[in-house]
Amino acid sequence: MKSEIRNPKSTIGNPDLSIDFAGIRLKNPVLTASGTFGYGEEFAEFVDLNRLGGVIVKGISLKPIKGNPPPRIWETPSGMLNAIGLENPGVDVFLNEKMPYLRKYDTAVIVNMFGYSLEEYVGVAERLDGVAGISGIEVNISCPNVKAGGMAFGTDLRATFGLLSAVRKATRLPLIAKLSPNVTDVTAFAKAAADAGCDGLSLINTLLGMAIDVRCRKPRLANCTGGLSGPAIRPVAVRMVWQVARSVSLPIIGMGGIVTGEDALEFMLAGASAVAVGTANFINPRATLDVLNGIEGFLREQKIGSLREIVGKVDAG
Amino acid sequence: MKSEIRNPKSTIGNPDLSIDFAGIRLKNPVLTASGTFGYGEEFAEFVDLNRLGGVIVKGISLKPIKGNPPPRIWETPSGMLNAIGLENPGVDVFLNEKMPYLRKYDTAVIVNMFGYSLEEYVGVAERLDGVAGISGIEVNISCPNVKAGGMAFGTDLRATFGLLSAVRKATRLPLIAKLSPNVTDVTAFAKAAADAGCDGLSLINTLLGMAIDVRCRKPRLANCTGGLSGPAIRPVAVRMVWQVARSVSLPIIGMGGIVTGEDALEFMLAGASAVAVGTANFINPRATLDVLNGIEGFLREQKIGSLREIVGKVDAG
Amino acid sequence: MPSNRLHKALVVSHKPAGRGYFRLVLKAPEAARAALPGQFVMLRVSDTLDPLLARPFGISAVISRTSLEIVYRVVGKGTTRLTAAKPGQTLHLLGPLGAGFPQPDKKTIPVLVAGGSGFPPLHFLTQRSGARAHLFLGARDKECLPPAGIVQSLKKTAAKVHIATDDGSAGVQGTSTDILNAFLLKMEQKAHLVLYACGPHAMLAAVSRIAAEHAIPCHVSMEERMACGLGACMGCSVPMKAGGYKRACKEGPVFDSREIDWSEQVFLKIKK
Amino acid sequence: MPSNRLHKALVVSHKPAGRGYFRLVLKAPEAARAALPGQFVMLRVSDTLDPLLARPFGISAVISRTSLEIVYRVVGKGTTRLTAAKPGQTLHLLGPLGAGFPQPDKKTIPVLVAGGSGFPPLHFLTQRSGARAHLFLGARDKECLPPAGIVQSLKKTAAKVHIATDDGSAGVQGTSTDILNAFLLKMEQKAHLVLYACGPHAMLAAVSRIAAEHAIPCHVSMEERMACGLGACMGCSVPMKAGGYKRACKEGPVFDSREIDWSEQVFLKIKK
Ligand SMILES: Cc1cc2nc3c(=O)[nH]c(=O)nc-3n(C[C@H](O)[C@H](O)[C@H](O)COP(=O)(O)OP(=O)(O)OC[C@H]3O[C@@H](n4cnc5c(N)ncnc54)[C@H](O)[C@@H]3O)c2cc1C
Ligand SMILES: Cc1cc2nc3c(=O)[nH]c(=O)nc-3n(C[C@H](O)[C@H](O)[C@H](O)COP(=O)(O)OP(=O)(O)OC[C@H]3O[C@@H](n4cnc5c(N)ncnc54)[C@H](O)[C@@H]3O)c2cc1C
Ligand SMILES: Cc1cc2nc3c(=O)[nH]c(=O)nc-3n(C[C@H](O)[C@H](O)[C@H](O)COP(=O)(O)O)c2cc1C
Ligand SMILES: Cc1cc2nc3c(=O)[nH]c(=O)nc-3n(C[C@H](O)[C@H](O)[C@H](O)COP(=O)(O)O)c2cc1C
Ligand code: FES
Ligand code: FES
Repeated sequence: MKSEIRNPKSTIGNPDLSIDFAGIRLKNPVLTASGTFGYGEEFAEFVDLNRLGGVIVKGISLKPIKGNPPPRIWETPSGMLNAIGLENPGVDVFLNEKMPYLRKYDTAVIVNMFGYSLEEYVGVAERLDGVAGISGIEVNISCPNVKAGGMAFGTDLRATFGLLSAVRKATRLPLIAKLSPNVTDVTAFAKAAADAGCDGLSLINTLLGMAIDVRCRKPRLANCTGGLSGPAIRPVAVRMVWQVARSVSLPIIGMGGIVTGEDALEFMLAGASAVAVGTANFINPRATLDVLNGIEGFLREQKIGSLREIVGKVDAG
Repeated sequence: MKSEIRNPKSTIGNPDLSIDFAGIRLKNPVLTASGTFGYGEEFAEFVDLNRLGGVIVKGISLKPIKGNPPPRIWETPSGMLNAIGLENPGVDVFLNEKMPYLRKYDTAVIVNMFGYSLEEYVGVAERLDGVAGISGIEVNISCPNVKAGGMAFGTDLRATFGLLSAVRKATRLPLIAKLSPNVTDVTAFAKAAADAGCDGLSLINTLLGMAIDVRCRKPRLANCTGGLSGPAIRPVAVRMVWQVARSVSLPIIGMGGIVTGEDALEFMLAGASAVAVGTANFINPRATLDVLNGIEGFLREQKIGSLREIVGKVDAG
Repeated sequence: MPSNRLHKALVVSHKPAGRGYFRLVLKAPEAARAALPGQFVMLRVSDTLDPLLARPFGISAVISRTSLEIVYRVVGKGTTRLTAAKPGQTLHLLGPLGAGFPQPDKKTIPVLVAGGSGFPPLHFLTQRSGARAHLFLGARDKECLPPAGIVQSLKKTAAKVHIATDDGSAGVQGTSTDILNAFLLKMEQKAHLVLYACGPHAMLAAVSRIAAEHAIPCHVSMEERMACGLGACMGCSVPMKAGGYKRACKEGPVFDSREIDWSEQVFLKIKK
Repeated sequence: MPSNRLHKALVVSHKPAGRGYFRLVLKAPEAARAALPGQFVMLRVSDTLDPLLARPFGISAVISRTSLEIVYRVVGKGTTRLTAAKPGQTLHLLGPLGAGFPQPDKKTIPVLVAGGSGFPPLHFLTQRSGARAHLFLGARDKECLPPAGIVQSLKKTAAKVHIATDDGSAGVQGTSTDILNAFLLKMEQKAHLVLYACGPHAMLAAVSRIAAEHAIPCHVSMEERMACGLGACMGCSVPMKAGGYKRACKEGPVFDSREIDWSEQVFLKIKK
């Protein structure tokens, strides 16, 4: 289902930021990018989670994952590399220990998940299905960090379609496919997700990168390569959102280097109905609210009453 | 042919930086990235061209190209977008007006070229073949700026192989394929270039990106999308050079965000035999010499006598 | 390879000049000696990789044998960062760059038209040959005019300064092109008039139209985004009537207004 | 949602401290009040996007009810940039963060071992409970020791400061672990000794081995690369003997040395 901006005839004075995203009610379009906001609790000291459109939690798998050996991160010009290795406590611990906390808040909870096999993906989806307080599932088919992991699915069209079709059967929750940017034609993967019955798309995940310590002659990350995120990748992310929005009718969560409200608006003009703030949370724990206030301030300044007047409205000539 | 570092037993005191790259004699591994150094003349006021390993000139086509309407550039975090549209005076003007100037210098001249059809590529290659003072040809199969241009070739394996095979037949000059980073598996394209008989590889070209002016609601570039270059993309470039160096035996010219000698050494440790300085020339006209001095200083500091001890020597565990 | 255009310029003084502008005085002897009205410099606003590119600024005056004056408006990331530069520190300066205004000859009566933040090169031009110059300044309102100090200095050097604001808060009500047109209509003897204009593209297009109507030669200074400032990146193209493009940093920033394809300029341009 | 850990800290004073270090005094009342030895702060060194991430620094002292002291070594991009911070300006400070050293009890005789730039947290610890503390400092040579001012201050507060340098240019010739070991061997009564160590991983591994040999409890403060400092990015992992990892920024930076899997630490680590 296409995203719908709620009650369009809101007063200019205070713009209506709420939307229906793929069947998920969001009070505003600002979400948290998976893996950059923990399970919400880590940031509750700085951000009233009730003010967020939603929280996309750190990626969850069927069994707990230990993650990669350190070093796991490295700073790059206007960005960072990470090879966390999808460390997470597993779906059971998540449901028993993290969800109860998140349920206390009036915000959408979107669970990012992954597996090392189609069966594991399906297994997690089944466990999440129908759990109170979960608004939707974001399927990470694209995490570039784990050799055995997402990459294989996210960069192979048939595997992507097969995986998402199977996950689709396993849950009635709104299903969002998170696409990999490390492909020749991202629109083909967006179409595959649509054909598989997904309700929405998230893009982009990190670009595969590498950095080397020239004195030690070793990679900066124990895993050799890692995912590049942050403002450095924003132009690539905006381009991919724009391409996908023009080729598929699914609503899009845009992400990749968003630091300010204007950054977020670039994604929305390119065609994203919602946005996720990632790496920016690390440099400013209140980044999500700054982005939200930036969007609201811009709508006021421009006398725009509803996001419907923004989403996909770039004039590409 | 694999790159060979010349007379390895040079004295530590002053390291030997000269190499044979794909049959081209380079007095040092520092080149200029196509399109960022004009035809050399623009920078001769700041850089003694005799000190450079070589000059890779702005892309040349069979007929003059007008280029894209402005605006053509936009700054991004630690990078820039460009959509120049391959503006150039054409191969005849290049040979008659630019080559005579470049011939005056004792530096390798590598001619970057492209076309809008296989025939045009071949046509340019034929015109360049055997011209005095030209050391090699760099084939741009990857420029993301022109819809009708390189992209089609550089992101399709069979088209890439067909194109490079045809160009190979048209010239005896050392042939360097410049690969596009906008692909799922860059090593497959590297292999195609090797199979087509290329002597070396250049990577990376720019990543396809986009930026939007949220107030005008228009792309920052008249062309909508453009090529992302600069330090922002370095981690992606180093990763691709590393992947290709491990999978193909052709020598590599590494480029993408090189600003300092250490940046260059990252590429060489990853497997590049030579490097090209691009966007950095814009922020510092002497960047090529800074990179050269940085490499030389590092070799001295580390008591390394020859580049052979560096190229591909990253310890990836 | 000694270059006389790449300098570590010493910040001699750097102060707010009013109306959102800063006045920056840089010590760069070779540049000061060589500078001509209409030429510009590329200034790196920081040594970090963000902002990455140098920023182009017109030379607003040569205030001593060794120092240049830049007057810039704080509009975004780079100029905001630049305001942090303290006297005593150095900035990487590349210049003087580009082709300046053709030197007015003895007989010439220069007619200068400045819009937005386009006045600095014209301020420099009045310094060099302003005695008989008529200068036209236009802005939305008083607060959008050049800094008071600059207007004063222009009034001192130029024969006359004509001011127009859309809301009439300063000078007459209207646009700089309105009063320019009125001024030219009143003139019988136009033989020695030469127009020099710098400002937003729309204004330059209007000025060049007026110039054509009155058959007066017109030189416009074009502000384009620039990466290298040296003619290498091809990023600063200005569309030509004859077809193709010329580089604002090399063949320009000053062009004969008749050369430029204003249609493309005005309608394809996307710039704040 | 009032947070008491995100502060705009005022730079009160900022001066070179010698031996490649700077001393930075920041006014951040809530942070100063809450700070405990072994805790750290994340400091943004600039508002630009390069360098992007905040930098972690241990709290070296609380010098008033309202101010913290940071002592940092200039080693790269971020610390170089930080040196430009001027008194009067503010820096984004997040903290105090992490779990500090367990408070020594009355009977405890703290034995502190500092290597490299690891002394600041131990300096803070001696401030709070150093009267009976023995402090061991080791370095390649004299110039690699902590700044003279810090060494003085340590000598004032601690019971004794033991110094070793590889080349003997200060203190005895050898490593901090050599003299630590000798010191412990001489001691009959080890019942109340507790080790507190901060420095390079290799040194911490050696110290924890010595602690094990002498059956002395040992708390080590781990310096890991950090992005968020809040336990969210999972970037600062320290491998545990029990398997898996703990976060230096949340469960740490101080750990019981017996918890840590030193094999992985020492052999997998890649850090300058
Ligand atoms: C030849 C020339 C002379 C100039 N002289 C002056 C002067 O004397 N005083 C003055 O105040 N301004 C002058 N400008 C405009 C000045 O360069 C811009 O205001 C400045 O680059 C804005 O940078 P920013 O990062 O603050 O703005 P941002 O909008 O953040 O800049 C983003 C990017 O767009 C470019 N850009 C933005 N506005 C302009 C513009 N108007 N022209 C060209 N590039 C732009 C920037 O260089 C940067 O690459 C001149 C421009 C040119 C080309
Ligand atoms: C808990 C903790 C407390 C610290 N306390 C102090 C202190 O009191 N005094 C002091 O001088 N230094 C301290 N450090 C080390 C300090 O954080 C680094 O020296 C600093 O981050 C280097 O930044 P840079 O940009 O100058 O160096 P660069 O090498 O350019 O930094 C590149 C990246 O690596 C990271 N990095 C580099 N060295 C280290 C390191 N040793 N530990 C963690 N990350 C590193 C940087 O944060 C940055 O992300 C501490 C580190 C941690 C984790
Ligand atoms: C430290 C870190 C951990 C991440 N973990 C995940 C994850 O578990 N699952 C996932 O789908 N994406 C993960 N991502 C990708 C982000 O969700 C986001 O797609 C990417 O970082 C781009 O956004 P940004 O530039 O704003 O960070 C992670 C990113 C970072 C930096
Ligand atoms: C303004 C500009 C023009 C370019 N023109 C060409 C070109 O004509 N042919 C080509 O193969 N690459 C071209 N490139 C790509 C560069 O040669 C280089 O591959 C890329 O910019 C990455 O290197 P960098 O980050 O150091 O700039 C151009 C890049 C820029 C920024
Ligand atoms: S700015 Fe590079 S060619 Fe003009
Ligand atoms: S620094 Fe992010 S979890 Fe520790």
